[in-house]
Amino acid sequence: GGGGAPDGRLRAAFPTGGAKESLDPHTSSLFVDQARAKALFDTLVGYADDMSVVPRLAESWEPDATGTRWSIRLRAARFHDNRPVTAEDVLYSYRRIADPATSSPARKQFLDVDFAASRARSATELELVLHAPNFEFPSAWGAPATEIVPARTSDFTAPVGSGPFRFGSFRPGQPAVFRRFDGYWAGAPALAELEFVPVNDESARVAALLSGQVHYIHDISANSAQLVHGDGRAQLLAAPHGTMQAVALKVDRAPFDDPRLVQAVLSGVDREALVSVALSGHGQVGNDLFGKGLEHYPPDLPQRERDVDRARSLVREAGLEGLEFELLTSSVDPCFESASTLIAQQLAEVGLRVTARIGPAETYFSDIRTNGVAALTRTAPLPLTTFLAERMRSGAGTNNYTGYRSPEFDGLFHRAMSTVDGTERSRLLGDAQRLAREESGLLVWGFSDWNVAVSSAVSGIRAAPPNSLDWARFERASLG
Amino acid sequence: MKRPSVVLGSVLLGVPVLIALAGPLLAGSVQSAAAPLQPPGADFPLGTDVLGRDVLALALSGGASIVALTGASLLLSYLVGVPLALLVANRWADGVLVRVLDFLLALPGLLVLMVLAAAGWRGAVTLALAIALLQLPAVVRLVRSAALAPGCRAAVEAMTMQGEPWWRIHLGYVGRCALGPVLVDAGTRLSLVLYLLASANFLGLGLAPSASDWAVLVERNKEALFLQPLAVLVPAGLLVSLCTGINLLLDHALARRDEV
Amino acid sequence: MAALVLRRLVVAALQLAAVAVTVFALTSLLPGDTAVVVLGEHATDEQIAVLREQLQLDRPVWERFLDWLGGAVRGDLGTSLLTGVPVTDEIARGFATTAVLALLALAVVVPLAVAVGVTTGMRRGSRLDRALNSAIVLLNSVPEFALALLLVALFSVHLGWLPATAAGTSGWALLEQPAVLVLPVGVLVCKQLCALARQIRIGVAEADGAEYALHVRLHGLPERTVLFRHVLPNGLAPAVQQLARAVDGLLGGVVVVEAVFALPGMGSGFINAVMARDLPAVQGYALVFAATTITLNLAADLASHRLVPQREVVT
Amino acid sequence: MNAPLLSARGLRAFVGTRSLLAEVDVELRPGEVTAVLGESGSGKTTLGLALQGESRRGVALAGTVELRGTDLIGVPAAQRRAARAGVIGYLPQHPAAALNPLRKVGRVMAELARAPEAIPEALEAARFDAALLDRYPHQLSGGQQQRAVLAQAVLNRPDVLVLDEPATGLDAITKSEAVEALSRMSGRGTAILLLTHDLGLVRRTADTVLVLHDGRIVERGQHVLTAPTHEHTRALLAAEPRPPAAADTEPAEGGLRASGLSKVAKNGDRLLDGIDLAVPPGRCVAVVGRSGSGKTTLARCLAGLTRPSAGRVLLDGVALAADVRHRGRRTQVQYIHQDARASFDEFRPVLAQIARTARLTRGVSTAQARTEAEQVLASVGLERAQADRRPAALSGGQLQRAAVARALLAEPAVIICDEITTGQDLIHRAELLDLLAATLRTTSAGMVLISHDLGAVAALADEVHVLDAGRCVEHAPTAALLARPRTAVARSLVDSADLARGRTEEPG
Ligand SMILES: Nc1ncnc2c1ncn2[C@@H]1O[C@H](COP(=O)(O)OP(=O)(O)OP(=O)(O)O)[C@@H](O)[C@H]1O
Ligand SMILES: Nc1ncnc2c1ncn2[C@@H]1O[C@H](COP(=O)(O)OP(=O)(O)OP(=O)(O)O)[C@@H](O)[C@H]1O
Ligand SMILES: [Mg+2]
Ligand SMILES: [Mg+2]
Repeated sequence: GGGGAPDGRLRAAFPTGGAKESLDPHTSSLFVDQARAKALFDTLVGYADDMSVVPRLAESWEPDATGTRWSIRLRAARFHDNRPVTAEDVLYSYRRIADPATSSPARKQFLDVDFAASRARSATELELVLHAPNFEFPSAWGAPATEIVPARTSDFTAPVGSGPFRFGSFRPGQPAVFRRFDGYWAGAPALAELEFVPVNDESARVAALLSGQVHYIHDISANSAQLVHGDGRAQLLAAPHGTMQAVALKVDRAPFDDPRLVQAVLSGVDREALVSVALSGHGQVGNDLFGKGLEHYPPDLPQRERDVDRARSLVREAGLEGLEFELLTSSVDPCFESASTLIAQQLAEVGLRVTARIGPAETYFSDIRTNGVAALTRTAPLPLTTFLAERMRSGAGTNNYTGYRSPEFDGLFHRAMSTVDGTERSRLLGDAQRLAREESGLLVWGFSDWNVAVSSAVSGIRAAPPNSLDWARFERASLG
Repeated sequence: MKRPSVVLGSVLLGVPVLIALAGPLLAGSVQSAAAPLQPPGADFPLGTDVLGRDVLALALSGGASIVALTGASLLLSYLVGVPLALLVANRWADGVLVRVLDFLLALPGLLVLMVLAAAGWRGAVTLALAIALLQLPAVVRLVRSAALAPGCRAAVEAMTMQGEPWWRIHLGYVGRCALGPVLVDAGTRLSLVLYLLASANFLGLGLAPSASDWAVLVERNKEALFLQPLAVLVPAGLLVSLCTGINLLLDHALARRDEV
Repeated sequence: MAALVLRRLVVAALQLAAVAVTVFALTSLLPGDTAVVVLGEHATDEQIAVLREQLQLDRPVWERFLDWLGGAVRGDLGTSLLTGVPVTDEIARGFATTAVLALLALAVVVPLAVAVGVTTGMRRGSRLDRALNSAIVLLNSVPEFALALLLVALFSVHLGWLPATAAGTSGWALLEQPAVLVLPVGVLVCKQLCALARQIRIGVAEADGAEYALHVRLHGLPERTVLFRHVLPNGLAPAVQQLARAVDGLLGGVVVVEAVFALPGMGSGFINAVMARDLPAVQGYALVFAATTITLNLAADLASHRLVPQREVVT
Repeated sequence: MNAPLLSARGLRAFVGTRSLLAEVDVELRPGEVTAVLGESGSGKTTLGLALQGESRRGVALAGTVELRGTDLIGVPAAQRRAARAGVIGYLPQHPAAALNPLRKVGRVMAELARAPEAIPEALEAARFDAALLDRYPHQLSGGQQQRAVLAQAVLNRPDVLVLDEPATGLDAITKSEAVEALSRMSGRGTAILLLTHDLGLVRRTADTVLVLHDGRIVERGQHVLTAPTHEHTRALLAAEPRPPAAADTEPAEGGLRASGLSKVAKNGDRLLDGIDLAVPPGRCVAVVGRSGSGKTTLARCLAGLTRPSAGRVLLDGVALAADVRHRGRRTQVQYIHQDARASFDEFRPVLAQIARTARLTRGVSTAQARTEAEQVLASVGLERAQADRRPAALSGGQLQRAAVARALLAEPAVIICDEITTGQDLIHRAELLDLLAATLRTTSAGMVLISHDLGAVAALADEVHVLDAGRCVEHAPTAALLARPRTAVARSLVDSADLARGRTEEPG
């Protein structure tokens, strides 16, 4: 096998998108893109494990009283070509992201920004102006694909960033090699080199790790995690509160427009069993709300337990005994198919006849927006407010998989976002979530652990949920 | 010829067939009732699979459908393909049909299956038909090539002059001459079709992915190969045994035919 | 002769055209489009609409097909919707990997199949025959992924003799790291061996009983010559067709092996293109596959006819 | 007398309990030509094979065959073949089967030759044209195939030569040349075993003669031809074709008519060149010519088995399709293949195959068809028990007769016989010719008789066409042609034929 890395090069295996990759951080959509962007670039803020923001390039920030005008002060940092990171660079980057032509996944975070009114006050100070009050705006600066690039950059074949590693070599679909950037503002990384190796198949990644070909493997299933766990040559890094696993019941159409049926399903599902089987126990039970463990998650919610009798009587009440419906599923997530099978089996005991229907993985999330009445879905950690804004609000459009529309919820959410006081904001968000929990049709049955694995030769990497600052941070890693 | 190959073949074929036929009567519940991927123990003699189902019960109940479906697709492709090849082989050798089949061969099968799944034709019958159709060109080409030399024999001429209908000459005599390669092909195509059927399940075609079919089980438990090997190896072993047994018996039958 | 070749070329062109139309139609029948796939899980309708317009996906299918066809006739297969790279470049990339695998596998499997086929065919019913036959049938019916994973587990993870994956190496560069290729080629050989060897076996067994074989043996011709010049060629027509299928399969990309060993070849390239509804790329791959298939079929037909010279009398 | 090269003692061959050879003792001595005579089915081919330690599938051997100190029967196949390789040369009765269809004959010859110089010598001895070396077997005529295999047999100057019906495919001229070559070889010390029906050949070459009857040697010695003692031998030597049926009736209208038939082979050779031929009902037209002159090609064109490059074939004034498969009634023109064995389905019993004709042409029941087939088979001297076997278990002559029976059963308008007497002893030959003559008389069938056997031609044919290199060089009534051949080819054919001498010469 490959053995250690005498040259101090850490090799990290990621699934990649083949030839469609680029190093443009603003269009990155896959985890490997994010990881590479993280190595080459930096963002204004990062997310802690609970998705609260922590300063990065932004040293400090403050809103005005209306929550529409934000002043940001940058820290002293340099790009790889030794130019300082300035307010102009930040404005350029955000404009570029908001430009529809860039087609950036982060564009929606900046839709409310009034770029005409925003400006750089000095090299290290800038002011961003919003059309509407938003006291959670800093979350936007840490979202994926919001990296700061030098102003006027449009070619990313050999990009220059301010991240811990500088560009070495890269071709789409092939390995990327980056080198240590000694001028990194947070201190130069320990590694001399970092290589991203494309390995799409999960079992191949595990084999590559165990045989010593690579040092870090991204994203492995619960079963592989178990395998790695039992092997002395590698170490499993499992971050709890990883990915939300849920069933979206479409409440805007029959039969789930009947709240009794929604309640029946919520009561009829055995979340414990799902976690122990579909996730092989590598996860936590959900409580029909996104964001367990994140900032603004309502405290002291009673856990929803399975109640077959209640479910059955609700079904009977609604006159829907023996109702047949299809539960859409696919192989997008390794646990989907087991989960759908189990849910079908559990709901059969409630008197509902559910058939799992496999859909094509590649278009799955767009298919379930419009098709069917019930579908499995999942969401990686992101700030709770982002989730509520994008998935629950009436205006959220297509990402609202359950078709939930509630003026009451919208009002609570809007009030929360315009509230200066953090505690009050949290309370309002909590109310909104309690409401959504009953009505939105989202059945969150669990949270799967987020598994990566590293070779035992690697130190300095800790388990962290995806999208968080510490996930895929190689600058602190070293090869022992 | 040499009894050992018959004995070995019969045992290898007999075990899976017996299980396929009688298994469903003996099998317990195939619902997921326990933790997934448990090693063999008192409750579950062969452990559980990724869905927490009893591997023993699954193995017992999962033979019939896959064997039937595979048998149906294979039979269909040979029932159509062999006559087609024999009747076409020496008539319009470069004819339209062969070109059409070549076109079919050149179509990516995966795409066809995906479109079927997307269009909602997901039933077992559709699947068997589709797979038979996808096998057809290869079967026809093989049979055709095996029939080339026998088709030129003086015996064929003599039968023609006797007034024997041409289809009878080709199906009967030429077909018999080409039987060896055809049976050998069928024997190896068997495993191809088995796994093709299984992977079609995961495109949403044919059997449900939660079905207890052997081939589906193998695919389903892929990732557990090292955690609970039995969940893969038991169904795979039954399939391997089935294929090996059939091939050995075919060999024996062919050798017997040549001896007489 | 020239007329025959010309005719076959015209027919081949028609077949390719038919494949192109059908594949285009089939791909367009699949739900979703590139815009949806590229933007993924969190896309908004607006983003999708923008991208659709950029990729010209809002134009009618037949219009796009005619465009594509116009280019294809001039030898321009268009650019991939997904990557913006010319389709030819993209295919060329995967082709190198696939070619290395296929050629190596063939270089092993053909002589091996001949050896096994001849050995077993000449000793039909013997213990050796039984053992070898059971072994190759067994290798053939073991699920490919299981075979690959078990080999990796044994030789890479457990013994550490061979690399588990190509880990980023691809294309012709693979030849500089032969160790990487041992396991994938091994799996391919195991899967292809059975059909080929068994066709050779039955051909040999049937030709071995023929009078001309006895005749040259009576003359004391060395057994090797009898085998390779007299017996083997006579049962070979079906094996040649089988070989064509094997080559076709290998050049069409071997999805499982490519996945398990992280070798980005034509198989995964095509699947990615289909998954992404990347019509130009799908078309490009389908055309290359179809051209391969048609060429191989032609070659196999010519070889088959060469193996049955007495056919000229019949026509 | 010198020591035998090969000696067989108590040689037996049997199938199950049926005996094909019983207690045969044979010794082959250097320089001596031993001829084995015997009626068709008497076991000659079986003996020829057994003397090499070989046997057909299903046939078991017992006894000893000693060749240079090795018992060919007692040892394993590989050892046996090593012992006899290059020592015994063998010409099988059906040479076509001994030629690999995929290999050009010259290539195989080169492989078999121990020394390259041996090839021209062998070609010369077998009268095989070196220009044909570059051909595949199917591109050779029946006689050429036979000579190709003969050339292989004599290639390495074997000590022992076993020749099974070596003269069947040869025209009279070639045959006389071959006789000389054989004599030369035996003069050099080769021991030759001739298995044949051809009395002329035996007379001219044999030093000693064995007579085989039902697998037993009933008589042996130098006297056999001149003073046979066994009654079977006498019967065998005496049988005679009847004198030709006088063609007194005027030829009827209609019948088969071919005009301007030409055939150009794929390689550009002209095999037939503008042949015209008329076969009125009830008449027999013979086609003679040297081996390779195009007789079979002509017959196949008539039968619709080979597509002529030009010309057409009419039956009763109606044009027949060039391809028999497109002809309205395919049974109208029956062609009996030169290689009778190849024309049978190897998997089915001969009787069943023959019965199909009746079933297909006349739609009779299967049982009725069998009965009819048995009757016709009986008329050519085949018993039901024999005909119920697969072709491989019948002798060459038996199959030839079965093929004739199959054609007759179709009650065709025209019957084309391609060398149907080559495998027959005199008794069966006479029987066969009688049957055909009767057919001509009693039905209105026309007949094309292709034969090197001018005796048969004389017995049956009304007129004769002489082919040479694909052209018809002479065309005359039989008697006229045999008496006064006009062209050189015809003359040499008639002259070389031991028409008068070979067949009718009285013993003594
Ligand atoms: N397919 C072919 N291609 C080229 N030449 C051929 C082919 N078939 C036959 N010939 C040649 O045509 C000539 C006539 O062959 P044909 O079989 O008609 O002869 P024949 O008169 O029947 O001879 P025989 O008495 O030996 O049977 C021969 O010289 C033969 O070599
Ligand atoms: N496998 C077999 N089973 C039964 N009978 C057989 C078998 N093989 C040959 N015979 C019979 O043995 C007898 C001798 O056959 P053989 O071929 O030796 O005759 P032959 O003397 O060469 O005749 P011909 O002159 O017609 O060639 C024939 O009657 C034949 O039918
Ligand atoms: Mg004989
Ligand atoms: Mg001839």
